Amino acid sequence: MSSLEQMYQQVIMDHAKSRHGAGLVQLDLPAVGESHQVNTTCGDEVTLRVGLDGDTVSSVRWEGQGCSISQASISALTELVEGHSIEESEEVYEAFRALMGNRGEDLGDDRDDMLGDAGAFVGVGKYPARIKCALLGWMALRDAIAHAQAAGVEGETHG
Amino acid sequence: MSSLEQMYQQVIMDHAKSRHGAGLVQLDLPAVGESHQVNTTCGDEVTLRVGLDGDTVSSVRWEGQGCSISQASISALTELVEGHSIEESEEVYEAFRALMGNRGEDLGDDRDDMLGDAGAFVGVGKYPARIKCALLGWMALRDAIAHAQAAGVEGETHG
Amino acid sequence: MLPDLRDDFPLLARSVRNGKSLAYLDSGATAQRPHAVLNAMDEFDRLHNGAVARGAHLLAEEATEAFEGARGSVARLVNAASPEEIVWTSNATAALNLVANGIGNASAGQGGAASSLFRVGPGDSIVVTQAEHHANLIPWQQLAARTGATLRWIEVDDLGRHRLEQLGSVIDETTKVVAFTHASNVTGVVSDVAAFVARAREVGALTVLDACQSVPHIPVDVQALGVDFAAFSGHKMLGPTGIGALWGRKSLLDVLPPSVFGGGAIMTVTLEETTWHPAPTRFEAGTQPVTQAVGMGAAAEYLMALGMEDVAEHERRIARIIREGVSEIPGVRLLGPVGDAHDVLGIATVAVDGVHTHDVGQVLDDLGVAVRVGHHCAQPLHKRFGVTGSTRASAHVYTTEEDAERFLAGLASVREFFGVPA
Amino acid sequence: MLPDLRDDFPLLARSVRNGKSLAYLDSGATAQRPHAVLNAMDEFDRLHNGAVARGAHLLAEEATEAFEGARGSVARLVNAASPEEIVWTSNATAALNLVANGIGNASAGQGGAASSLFRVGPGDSIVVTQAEHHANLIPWQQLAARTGATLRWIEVDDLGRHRLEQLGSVIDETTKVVAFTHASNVTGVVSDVAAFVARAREVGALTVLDACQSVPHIPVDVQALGVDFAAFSGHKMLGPTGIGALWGRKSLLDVLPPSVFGGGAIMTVTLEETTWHPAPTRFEAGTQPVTQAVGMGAAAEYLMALGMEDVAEHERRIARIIREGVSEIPGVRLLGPVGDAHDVLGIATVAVDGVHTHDVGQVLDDLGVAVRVGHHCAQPLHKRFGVTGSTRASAHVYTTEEDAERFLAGLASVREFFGVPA
Ligand SMILES: Cc1ncc(COP(=O)(O)O)c(C=O)c1O
Ligand SMILES: Cc1ncc(COP(=O)(O)O)c(C=O)c1O
Repeated sequence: MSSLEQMYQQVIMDHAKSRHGAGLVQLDLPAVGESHQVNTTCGDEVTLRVGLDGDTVSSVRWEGQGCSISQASISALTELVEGHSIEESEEVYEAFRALMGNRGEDLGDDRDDMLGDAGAFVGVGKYPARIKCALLGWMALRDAIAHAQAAGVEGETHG
Repeated sequence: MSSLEQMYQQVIMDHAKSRHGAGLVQLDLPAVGESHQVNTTCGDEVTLRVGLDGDTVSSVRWEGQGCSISQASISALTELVEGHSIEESEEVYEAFRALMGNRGEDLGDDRDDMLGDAGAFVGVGKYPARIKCALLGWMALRDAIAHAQAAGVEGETHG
Repeated sequence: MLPDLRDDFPLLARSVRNGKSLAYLDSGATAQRPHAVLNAMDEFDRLHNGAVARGAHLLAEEATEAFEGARGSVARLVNAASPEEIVWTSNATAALNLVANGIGNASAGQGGAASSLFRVGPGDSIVVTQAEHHANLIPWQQLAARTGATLRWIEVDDLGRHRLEQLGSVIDETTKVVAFTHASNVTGVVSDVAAFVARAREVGALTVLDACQSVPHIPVDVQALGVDFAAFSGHKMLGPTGIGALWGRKSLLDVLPPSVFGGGAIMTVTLEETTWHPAPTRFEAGTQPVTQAVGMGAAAEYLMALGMEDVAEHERRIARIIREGVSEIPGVRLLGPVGDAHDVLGIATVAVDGVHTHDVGQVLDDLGVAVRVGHHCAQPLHKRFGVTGSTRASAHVYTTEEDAERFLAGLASVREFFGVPA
Repeated sequence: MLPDLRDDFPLLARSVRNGKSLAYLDSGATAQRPHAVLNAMDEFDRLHNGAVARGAHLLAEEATEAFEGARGSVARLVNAASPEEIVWTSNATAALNLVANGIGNASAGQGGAASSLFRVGPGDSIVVTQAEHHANLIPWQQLAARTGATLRWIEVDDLGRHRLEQLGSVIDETTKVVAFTHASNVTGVVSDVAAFVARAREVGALTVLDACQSVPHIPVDVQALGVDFAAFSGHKMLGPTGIGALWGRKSLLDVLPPSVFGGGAIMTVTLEETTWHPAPTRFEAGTQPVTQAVGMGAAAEYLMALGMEDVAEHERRIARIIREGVSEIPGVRLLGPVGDAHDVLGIATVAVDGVHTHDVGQVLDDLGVAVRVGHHCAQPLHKRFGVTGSTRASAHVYTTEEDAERFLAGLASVREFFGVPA
């Protein structure tokens, strides 16, 4: 498998097409947060909305334009974190960051399992310029969660 | 004779000390012009006043501070041009410029005679950074003559 | 015709991904440097480095001579009236900002009456074009914002050519500055400079030319062009990074207020007050990019030895191959004039249907073909073409037909790789 | 203690006038470059040159890595909190202007509320010192002129030390910026940074340090110093020309408006409007001095490998020899503290009774001793000392005792050469 094929694994190609969570619908959940992120190298962008139910990331919806890596990565993360706790999503994020920094190698421990489909992005780590693409959605997710949490707290106080 | 000794010939050392024309007195002549020049590399400056009588440079007086090359050069030019026509002073200037551009060699024609004491500055031509020093007074002289001529014309018109 | 010059450029001998030889088609972003340039800089640093125009010693003298000699070389390349019309800057962007910020300072009263010809303010307009690189857009946008002047622009047609019929209406008596590119870094289209200059002169506006993509590739004679200022970079003309140049008419440069202040640029300084040198010194505050000037001078000499007519002819030939080739690849759209256009440089920029430019670039990179992806710092033009990004192949003196063929072959394989239906 | 490093510096092997070996004592103006720096740049140009942060290809990737790696090296040299606190500029002058012009733009309303902490205007004051290089004086003078603020200054005493008792009165509640040098390029006196910072903090003023003469010669820890900004140059710290750096606190850099506009520095651009990146990118418009960054990074690594404590110790030793030596030569006056002062760098600047500095320099040059003559871009300080020019010997890591002795011997011969009575 060439580096290029390692980068564009079938899993990634599939995610780039099916795009889980694509479509910015209204979320009717206790705490909703949104984030808009731009990859300034290329102008790619994503708007991502997250709905929390207590500590659970109940729903992720997004709209974006970008390369197959960025689109597939958002799709994969949507699948990974929906229905899981904020803490778990944070762990997956940390594992994904570690993978990106690993220069094309699997992490070689149980984090590889935790990453599920996102593990297929391993090949991106060989291309520093593309790591930003793979992380764009994650930036949006974490920022949106922070906003949702802030909104939730405010909701409680004022609600 | 080393390059350094060629540059600082006795004639130059003498001019640097005796400084012909030094002292900015009032000039009672039909057309008087003044110029202030600064060598910005070092901050050296000269204020030079010239008095014309028709086409004759009757009097040159100046005040300045600077290195031995600049001071000696002003002194030598004062001696050279006083009592001569503007046209002659312009010819001497052209010869002096040529000498400065000659990389340490005499001009090898009758301009060397025309230059008189100013021919002693031949060694300066080897040191591009010092050519400005030797030319400072000449810049002031030509500028002052231009001012004097303008003042003279004005004097005629309005007088 | 140019000989094969690859051996002059050490970097082109290296191999890239998968041991592939390098097809370098990113010269529009930054060019490679010939031995002649690298050696000139190295020799300067190893033998002649000293403080320019300051020390009293031999090295300072030699450094000054090399530095000013380089200015002369660059002046000759663009046919400036004298070397004093060349101001060293850190890149073309800085050169354009030097003019815009100088005008800004003049507008705020600096430079007094002598600089009043540069004043702009409310009621005045500044004109740019839709084809501009951000470097020749944002400084004017900001100048307009700062002075209260209005920014206007000349649009381009579907092929990226300026709509010259707008010159008469967009440029009017209120116009003080017309800033436009000599050649687009996206489409490669060469502007009709004469038309711009003629209209600008009618209304008494200053003209500022972004010559970043022209000086390295075609003969440029600033006097014949009739503009007032022109900016270009060292690194795109086979010279080093860290240097650029502004050419300007001496009479204008001498009264344009500086906007970067420091040592060397001033006549006298007290704690209260400062007086400036004439150009170019007034703009060259602080220690200058001396080694880089030497490199840029060597690059100018290298290009002049090749002959700019031959350089242009060579690159036009490469462009023809690429432009004709891409038009035969299904699902690939060329931005700008298609086929063998006479007014286009050695640049071909494409959008691939259904494949993002990053992904296109990645496939080409894997094949050893280096191109540029993104918006190439020309977002308004991309918006005009209805795309967010594109993939650009750009040629230089060392570009071969083989490079062009490899680009075309790679491009042809992209859509299949990503499974886009034909 | 430093080993003899002359062999690391190719230029020092050349001979100068009359076949004499070179005693290079003009490092305060510009330093020589070691093989490590020259090779790093040459290797970059020959193997890794590409467009930084732009291309999608291997070279672009390698170039970006080298460029950002260099930023990390420079950050470590001055102990910045992170590499993002280092902004590349073209020299120290540009770095200081970046701050002053940014403040000017903030004062004109740019950057909105986020940048309001930078606003200065009528009724405010900006404080500099009498010891400043023009690069850290004129930008503030011009900023004051532009904004209506008042420029004030701290004087120096007869030995060139700041009159710290003035801090309390000159810096007051109106003071928005205090810009001062870390070390004088004339006297070599190191400023009492802590005293300046303490007073500036009391009144809530920003501090801007001209670290041009300190970073190359003594340990500098920007966090420990407590200033807000610090500027320095590549070419004085054994790196190349064409590059400098501004260090600034990230929180401040992120809201300081840029003053040079172009590609790479912006988030989005329409013809009407532009939004900026965070630092350092917002300040790095256009193609950056990439090769030069690599060189400056290599210089930082070279200095760190030597150890800045040892560098400082070495240069202090040379300074001691020169400073004590000159005080024994009749008719020679040392500008600044005489003898073995603890707060003085490897710089000795003298005025020779009855002989102009140009003439002094010429005699030394003839002996192979390279020094700087003139006012060293510090006219106010020269005025304070009552001289128009002076002759400066300045040391660096490669300076030897022999260099110092040759300077002293030459200096001792000057007055006799010009026939000045003893
Ligand atoms: C104290 C000081 N500040 C600023 C500068 C300006 O540095 P540069 O010329 O590299 O911009 C210098 C050097 O000339 C200096 O010595
Ligand atoms: C048309 C055009 N103008 C300006 C620039 C800016 O040049 P630099 O990045 O060298 O400042 C570029 C290059 O990116 C360009 O292509």
